[in-house]
Amino acid sequence: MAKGNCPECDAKIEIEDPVIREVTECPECGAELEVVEVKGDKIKFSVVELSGEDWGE
Amino acid sequence: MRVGVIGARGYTGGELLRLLYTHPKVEVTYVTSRQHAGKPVGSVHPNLRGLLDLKFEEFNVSRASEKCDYIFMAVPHGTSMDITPQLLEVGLKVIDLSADFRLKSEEEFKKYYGPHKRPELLGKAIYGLPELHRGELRGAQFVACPGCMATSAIIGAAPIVSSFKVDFEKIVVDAKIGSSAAGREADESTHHPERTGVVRPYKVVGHRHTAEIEQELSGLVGRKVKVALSAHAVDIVRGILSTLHFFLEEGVDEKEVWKAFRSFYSDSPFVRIVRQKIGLYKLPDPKAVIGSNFCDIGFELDNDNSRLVVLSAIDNLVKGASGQAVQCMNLMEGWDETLGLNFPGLFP
Amino acid sequence: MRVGVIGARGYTGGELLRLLYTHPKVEVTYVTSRQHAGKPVGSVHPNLRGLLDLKFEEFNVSRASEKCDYIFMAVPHGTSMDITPQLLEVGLKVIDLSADFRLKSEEEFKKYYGPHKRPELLGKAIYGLPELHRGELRGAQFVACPGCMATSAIIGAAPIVSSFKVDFEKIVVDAKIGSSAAGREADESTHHPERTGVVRPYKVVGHRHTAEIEQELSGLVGRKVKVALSAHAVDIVRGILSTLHFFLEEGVDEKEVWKAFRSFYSDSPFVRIVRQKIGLYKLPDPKAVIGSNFCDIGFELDNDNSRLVVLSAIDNLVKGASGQAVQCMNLMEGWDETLGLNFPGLFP
Repeated sequence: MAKGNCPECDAKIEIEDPVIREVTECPECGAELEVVEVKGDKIKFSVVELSGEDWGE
Repeated sequence: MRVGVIGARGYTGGELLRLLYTHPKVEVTYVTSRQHAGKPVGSVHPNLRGLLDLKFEEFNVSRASEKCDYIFMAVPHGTSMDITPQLLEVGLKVIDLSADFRLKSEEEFKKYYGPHKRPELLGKAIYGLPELHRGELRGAQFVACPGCMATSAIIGAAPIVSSFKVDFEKIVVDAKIGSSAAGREADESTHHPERTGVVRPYKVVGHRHTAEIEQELSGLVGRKVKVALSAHAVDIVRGILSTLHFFLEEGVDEKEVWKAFRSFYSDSPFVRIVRQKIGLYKLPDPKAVIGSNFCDIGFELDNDNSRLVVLSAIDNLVKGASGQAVQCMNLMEGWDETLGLNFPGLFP
Repeated sequence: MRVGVIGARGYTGGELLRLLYTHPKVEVTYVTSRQHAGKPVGSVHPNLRGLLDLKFEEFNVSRASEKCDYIFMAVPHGTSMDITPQLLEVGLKVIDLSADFRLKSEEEFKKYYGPHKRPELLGKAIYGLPELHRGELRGAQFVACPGCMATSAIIGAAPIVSSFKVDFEKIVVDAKIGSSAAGREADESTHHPERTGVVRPYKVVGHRHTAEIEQELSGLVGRKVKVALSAHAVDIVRGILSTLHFFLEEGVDEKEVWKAFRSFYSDSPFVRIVRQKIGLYKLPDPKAVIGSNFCDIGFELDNDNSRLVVLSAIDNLVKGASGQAVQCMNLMEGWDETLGLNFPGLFP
């Protein structure tokens, strides 16, 4: 089980045998994250930019 | 006098038609909507059925110039900047309800709305808030009407920032807004089971109207006034209540606040000061102004926190948009400011 | 374990009965209401019909002591101070939902509620906010539950005032509240045509809950924390959203705020941090917690104004009153804090 932190809210995220470019969602803030680096059991994520939904703008 | 409404499909467009229909000095001669071209106005605005026998048309500059003296732009931001310049060029008077020409600074515009296609026109329009720009509106040719939340916040704040020493860096504006302010486009967030019963903080920082509120208040006071704005959607259709929190840097008593409000708005027929000792509606509440062009303002002094709380209530579609546009037209033509607008709201 | 509810006619009384009915370790043995003595509980609380075959009785200390181990006081302020001391004297455990014993300072009490009849008992009750006083609640005998608005404001503010340098003199709390918070007494202001569709600023300064919010936050931080509170009635029945505006005196980034919230509430099962990138309910909204004991908290950073906005949403009858009271009982008995409370709200 590899671990990393969400770049947006610093939540701890665990993924079983992560794959580069795999996309997951942060369980706490819902940010869409992409696995960009895996070193041993350490994962590095980057945020997949979403088109900002602006309800009722 | 002949008037046209461009982009009349939306709620502000429909509200303009409602108000113009009963205006003694104008006739609506031209109404456009890309989506509903060829259809009668009443099919889109049911309250106008059988009253306004006009059909929507596709927009065309020469038709507009041939059929109208005045044009109200009720199109979304970004569209107006394409059309309005063409109308001005053919000598039409334009009252723009979009945000495209409200701001004087191109940079501020870019920050909130993205790049402007016709930056050279910024600052050319008069900011259509009669309570602050009555003189300049007389005889004006091009007016940009304020945003709905900006209208209620500015009217509430103007007398205070120009009369009292407050912390100009820490003015909180906490706004509660009805669903009609989000416009006619339906999406997941306006789905009835999702929209009913919410107290939904939808734009808690960086709300677009911050720019025009700061522009107008800073202009009034002659120094930078910052506004910390937060907007919430609440379970009403029409109506905005802005709650403004000022931190006082000098002792102020109630009479002085009354005086500041009264003198600032002595010649503003649509601003009512509401601060009653008895009754249910002691302080401003949108429910008391729905359907009218009134802006009710009131206040309370909080000595424990040397805080002054101002309340400002409007109907976002009337004083916050279409009613204010008609009010501007009256001033541009030199007519009585209240012409066609002097009616009470619906209550309860 | 046998429990009684004194003054069970009101909405908080009814909500207590609803929650206690499904609580695995308690049995409701005694329910009083002066007005409805002799009537079955279901005649006053229709949701309980056929479920709780109990009749209201007149209050009587010996009956209470004979039939119960725990008593929930759901009587108005001012009444509890007459009855609660008698219950304590006969060795009953009391959870008081009124304001009578929340404040430690007699002077503060007098300022907001008038003179206290039993001032010597002030400070004897544990302030029933588990998120701040979990340890003290274990094994406690006398608990005073917080006000509904105080609950949502304190839970929102606690991690911020204890983690960051903010202007402690200028904290604005702008609350939006449902009609059930005003209680069961009908009057002109709660008449449906008058209460529907309002955004009514009803207590804009000097709201009673200011005292307990300041008491708890100042106690937490070890210096005077002032709170500038304003309350508005909005068109929902259950629910409170508190919007807290803090002016930062040091740079703060989003991760630090997340961290402050997480660490402060790491052992608080009923506090959820809500700050989503996607979806309709990105930030706390009472609609997402109605009927549950959750308090959703979220935030946004406003760098332009060095402001931190915190949102805190609860159901005023559950986490803001009866649910919190049951949560306190669980802790007093050393049970799992979520016992009988671990259910989701109703949605939509």
